[in-house]
Amino acid sequence: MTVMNMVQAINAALKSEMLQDDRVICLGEDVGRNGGVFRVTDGLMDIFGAERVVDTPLAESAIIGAAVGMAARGLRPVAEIQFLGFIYEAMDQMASQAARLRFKSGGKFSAPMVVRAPYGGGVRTPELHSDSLEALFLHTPGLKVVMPSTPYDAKGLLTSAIRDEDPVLFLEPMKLYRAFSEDVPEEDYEVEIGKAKVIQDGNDLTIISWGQSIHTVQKAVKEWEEQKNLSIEIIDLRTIAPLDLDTIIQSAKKTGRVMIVHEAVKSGGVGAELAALISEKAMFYMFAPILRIAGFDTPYPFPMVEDEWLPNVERINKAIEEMLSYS
Amino acid sequence: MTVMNMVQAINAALKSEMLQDDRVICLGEDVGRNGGVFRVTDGLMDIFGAERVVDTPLAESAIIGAAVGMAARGLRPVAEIQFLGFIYEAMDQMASQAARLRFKSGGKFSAPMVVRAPYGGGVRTPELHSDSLEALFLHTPGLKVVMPSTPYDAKGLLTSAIRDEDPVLFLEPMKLYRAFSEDVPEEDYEVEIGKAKVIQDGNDLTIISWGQSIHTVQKAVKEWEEQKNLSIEIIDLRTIAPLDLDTIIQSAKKTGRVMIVHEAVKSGGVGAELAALISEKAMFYMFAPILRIAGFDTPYPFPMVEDEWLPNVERINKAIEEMLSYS
Amino acid sequence: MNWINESCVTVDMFQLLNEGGKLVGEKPDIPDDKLLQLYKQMIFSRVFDERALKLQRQGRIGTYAPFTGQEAAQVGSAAALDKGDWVFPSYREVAVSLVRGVPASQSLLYTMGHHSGSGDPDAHMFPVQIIIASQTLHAVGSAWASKYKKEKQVSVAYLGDGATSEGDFHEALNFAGVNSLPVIFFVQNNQWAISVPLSSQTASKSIAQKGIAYGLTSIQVDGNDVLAVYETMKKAVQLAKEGKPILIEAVTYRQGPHTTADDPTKYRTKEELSAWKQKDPLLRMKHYLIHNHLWNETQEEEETAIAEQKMTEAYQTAIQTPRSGLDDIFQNVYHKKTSNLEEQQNSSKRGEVSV
Amino acid sequence: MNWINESCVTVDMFQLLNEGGKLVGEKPDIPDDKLLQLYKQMIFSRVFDERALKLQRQGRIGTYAPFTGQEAAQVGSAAALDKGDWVFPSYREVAVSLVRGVPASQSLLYTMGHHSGSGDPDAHMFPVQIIIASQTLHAVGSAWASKYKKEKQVSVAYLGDGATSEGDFHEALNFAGVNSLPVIFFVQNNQWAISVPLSSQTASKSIAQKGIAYGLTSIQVDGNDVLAVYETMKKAVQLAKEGKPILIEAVTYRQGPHTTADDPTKYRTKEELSAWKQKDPLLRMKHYLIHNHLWNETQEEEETAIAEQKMTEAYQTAIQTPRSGLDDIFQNVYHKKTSNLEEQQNSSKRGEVSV
Ligand SMILES: Cc1ncc(C[n+]2csc(CCOP(=O)(O)OP(=O)(O)O)c2C)c(N)n1
Ligand SMILES: Cc1ncc(C[n+]2csc(CCOP(=O)(O)OP(=O)(O)O)c2C)c(N)n1
Ligand SMILES: [Mg+2]
Ligand SMILES: [Mg+2]
Repeated sequence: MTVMNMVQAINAALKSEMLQDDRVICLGEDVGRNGGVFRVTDGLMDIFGAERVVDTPLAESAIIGAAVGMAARGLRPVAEIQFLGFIYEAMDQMASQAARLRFKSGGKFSAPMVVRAPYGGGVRTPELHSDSLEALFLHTPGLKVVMPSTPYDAKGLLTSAIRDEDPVLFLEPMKLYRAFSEDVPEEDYEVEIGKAKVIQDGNDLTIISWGQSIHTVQKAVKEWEEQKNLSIEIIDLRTIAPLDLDTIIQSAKKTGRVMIVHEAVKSGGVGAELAALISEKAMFYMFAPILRIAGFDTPYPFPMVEDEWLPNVERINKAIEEMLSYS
Repeated sequence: MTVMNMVQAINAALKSEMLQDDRVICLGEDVGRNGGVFRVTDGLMDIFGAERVVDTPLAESAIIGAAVGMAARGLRPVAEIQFLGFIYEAMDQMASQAARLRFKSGGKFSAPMVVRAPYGGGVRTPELHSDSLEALFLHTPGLKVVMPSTPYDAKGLLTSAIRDEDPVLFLEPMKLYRAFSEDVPEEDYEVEIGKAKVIQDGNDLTIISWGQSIHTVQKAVKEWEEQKNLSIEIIDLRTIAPLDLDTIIQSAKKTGRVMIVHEAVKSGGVGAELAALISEKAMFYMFAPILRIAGFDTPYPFPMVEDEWLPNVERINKAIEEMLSYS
Repeated sequence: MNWINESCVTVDMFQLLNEGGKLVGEKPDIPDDKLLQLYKQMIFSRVFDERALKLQRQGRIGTYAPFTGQEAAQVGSAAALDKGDWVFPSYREVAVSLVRGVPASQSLLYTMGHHSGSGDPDAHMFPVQIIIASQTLHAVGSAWASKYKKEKQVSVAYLGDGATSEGDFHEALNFAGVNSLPVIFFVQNNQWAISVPLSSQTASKSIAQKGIAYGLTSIQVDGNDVLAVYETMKKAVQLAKEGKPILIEAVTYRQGPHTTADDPTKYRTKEELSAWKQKDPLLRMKHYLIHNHLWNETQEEEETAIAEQKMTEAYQTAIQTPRSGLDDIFQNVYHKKTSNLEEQQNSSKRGEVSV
Repeated sequence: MNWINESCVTVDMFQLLNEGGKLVGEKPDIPDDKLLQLYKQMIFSRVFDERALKLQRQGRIGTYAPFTGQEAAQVGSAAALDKGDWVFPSYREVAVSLVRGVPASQSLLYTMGHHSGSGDPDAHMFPVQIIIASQTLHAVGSAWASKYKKEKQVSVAYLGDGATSEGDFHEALNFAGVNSLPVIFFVQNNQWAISVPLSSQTASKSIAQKGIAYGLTSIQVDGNDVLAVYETMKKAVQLAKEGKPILIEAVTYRQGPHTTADDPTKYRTKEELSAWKQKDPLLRMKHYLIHNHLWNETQEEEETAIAEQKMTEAYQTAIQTPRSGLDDIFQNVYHKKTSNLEEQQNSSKRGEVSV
């Protein structure tokens, strides 16, 4: 075990997979010499050379498109999109190419590849650097979408993603990159894609969240438990696609109150799908409406306002109160 | 009044707006001389000339991006994307540029423009021509999204869209282009964006749908009403963004049973948002789970299978049965 | 001030056979049996194309994109490739696939909407690409993989004149240039992108000169001259294998409609079409072969009959292939079916809606 | 075979002042007061840049993208424009905006994360563009609007060397060429795209030559030579207004970090930086002016003091501007607030979650 923050954990996963499997190569803008704008790929070029850690020209569609071609030809590319907001430039390659290669070829070709991208708010980035766009990819069959909230999960999920036979979008919560460290095994291990994690058992209320919001949720919940002796279950979704339906429905049936917290704008977010699934499969277990605490339905705001815009402890508290008013 | 099919109705709206307002210009691939691959813009070049009906090079990002620039400078561009599936190529211009220009400039600039695109299945197109992608744009604040299901609405909604001060994505259900005709006023008129239409009152069950699925719903409902004397309310959503919450919640509260039918894949579709809104605001009025009849969670299938993949009367019937089993 | 413009570049089209089938360049070093093979492949391609059009009109296959007029460009280029090379086609490259050894029935199944999809790993053919220019990036990635693995293969992207307007085309050429990849971009400039003529597609005098923006080696070749195309492609493969990415503009013409859903009389003249029919690639090669006593009308008839027969067999194979069903579409979404898809598939079987 | 490659094109950089500030070309016809104005604008730009860096280090403003080293390119080009012309900047064009008359305080507010956003309709400046190369398309649309409305204005997109790799750049140049639009693409080739040097960005020997792919008129100019830039831009505006779209490559250097979040020592050498500091645009112009008895050190000190004072005032204005609040973000999503946003705004005020 070593203590690592999330940047170190991701770096360790990349390094370990690259050591074991020379089909794995990293490519993207500034991932080489510079080690990535967040230093996630720091040092990899020194170890593996410029052939395996490639600074590409500035073109997202080409980064993903080339990765599709590489993957189909037997490599295991790990492509970086510098900030998730820039993935719009590569949407065709993500949604119509990588996601569908297996399907469109009747299973004769596939694109086992990883696309990494930092995302999320609270760090005062300029416009278009902080958007949470996971919902777009939940709506894109053929892709898997993973969003870790801890260094441990980040390393294990990335390892699984690189070994996966399907294209995986691996989203890294920017604010958590260096927010905290924890024990992470030095050897490689997998965290299964498609499995949510009940990070805290509870009976009165379920809160489902992922990425950096999980930590906001934990902060809010702590207060309630200490002050009101409430038993709250917290589920860290970890994988957005495919969703871990069993864990979600089981918890919903148990507590009868479900809140979803995410950073993405509310309308059409992943929270909508979760609420819909619960209202489809567990509606009559519910004591309270299913509430979503999410970004407001506006573009991601200017830095001066982002902390108020993002789901925060205050809004979560309010929602817990509201949900408890039903019985 | 004249009898028009949807192609004629859209053509009429374009012509009438172009006649009244010389800021309106049409641009896109094959929209000029060829009149569009579906002949939606047929004849317009002859009337308005190649300066106002522009055959562009083959580049979707440029079509939308140029339209943003035109709109910001006082024109009213109506851009065509030949098939909605190709809009992925222009996602940045849609989601980060057109949708956000007003916001990012603090209201100093805006992009009043229309992006038209045929979409939807059942017509045996090659791969990637039939996808329903409206959910991606519901999740994109700043855009409006309109999806008519009749010639009358198509003309009125497109007229409103062209006159709107915000960017509007206008989605045309390919299968309905020539499926039927109806009386459409010759003079211009607006159908309000943001208003759903209760196309049939009912008390036992609400079905919400839009675009070509509406007609499948109507077919299914007819059987039930005739045979089982059931009273079903049908809501044609017409506008996906902004959603007409009042109409939806009112109906949900009245009937206590809501089914949503759409062509897009189920996970993360607009149906999820509708179900989530109902479970947030009207859950305790519900007698039955909220069911979604939608495309399966696969890429849009090969032509040989598409009729089975799309929501059909049989699946809707099954769902009605299931929902009635709750009381 | 030193302004640069188009007059700074000269582009000369490479040609070996003129419209009448006369040798205008140096006699290429191609054995006679290869010449005959090229011509026979062109015959079969045309027979396929004509039959496919008929089948579509009879409602037996779906939307089809004919390539009549482009046989020299497709056959000549594909014939110059090695078995190990990789091809990334658009939707109009049936002749290429035939030369690569993809069964004709497979292309029919594709347009019939069969779930077997397209692409043929044995023939090193990627699936049909619908999204214009997208395949150019896959070819780049493939070439990159070859280079990384130190395998001496080239990757060839086929695309049209219209495709050169897409951003992906630009990004692909740029990546190829920067990384010195063994990739060939083979543009069939057939003068039209559906209804849009080349003159409305770009203000560039040629497509070949676009390579200058990326440090590529480029050429314009008469795409209706199968010998010139073949020779150009041979050389291109050699250069690409040395790490010189190549852009080829093959000047040709789409004699038919864009697809069976298109009506070209809306946008182009009869005169234009008949002028290009004069330059027909089969005609030209036939004249050359006859002139060189390698071919005669009897052989032409025989070969055509053989091709027709092969085509009939291909169609029989296609229609005897079991139809796809709903069950098939749950396969191949992921390597391992997700439980969600498992549930959707099961409920669809049971006629249920959901749990 | 007639292969085309880079050796087919020659690109000569246009220069008027050499590194020492000596006139090497023909003396341009620019009045003395204009020369002084250009230099003063460069001084103010540099003062802004240095102060902004300090403010960022003190935590008073947010992430900032400095442009020191690029003053000649920005000031020279912007000064050649007319009031009616339109500018489509990236995130590094503060000097351009200052020349256009945008208040310095506005740029500070932007980087402080104020909701007033960016862009200035009075100055004909579009908002700051974060998405690389996206603004090139807006400039094309704007130029198209001018042409359509028969207004004699040019639209200028500012972009970097890295931006030339994006698909949008290609599509923009192609649309401009095909439609003969009054648009200028002004590329500041500052040698780096964050950590990626030009040599890894493209295999093309120059950026200017990329115009050949689109029928554009292009030029490479010394971007640290304000006179050459000014003259080039003057001519470009004239050509563009005649319907000849223009690509300008201004060869310059980013002396500072990419942004305040960047550490350039990770990827480039001290030697490279100091070599380019020798070519500093302000130094060069200063030498020229002094040599021509138009300027002296006292004036230099005075002018710098004035600039510092203006900058202090701008900062005061910025910090005195009321901060943005949550309420502001519900504005400007749509022309008319939707009822959904109305509800979200109201509930946020009441501290509620939802209805
Ligand atoms: C991204 C995208 N945009 C538009 C289309 C619709 N479309 C299909 S073929 C075509 C014209 C292509 O022209 P060209 O590249 O010259 O190839 P050709 O059809 O002539 O072989 C268009 C516009 C598409 N398939 N994909
Ligand atoms: C589409 C997109 N991709 C990546 C980025 C991240 N990014 C910001 S600036 C930059 C480098 C730009 O280089 P260049 O165009 O040369 O302009 P410069 O910064 O040198 O002025 C990158 C990669 C972005 N903002 N947008
Ligand atoms: Mg073509
Ligand atoms: Mg740069």
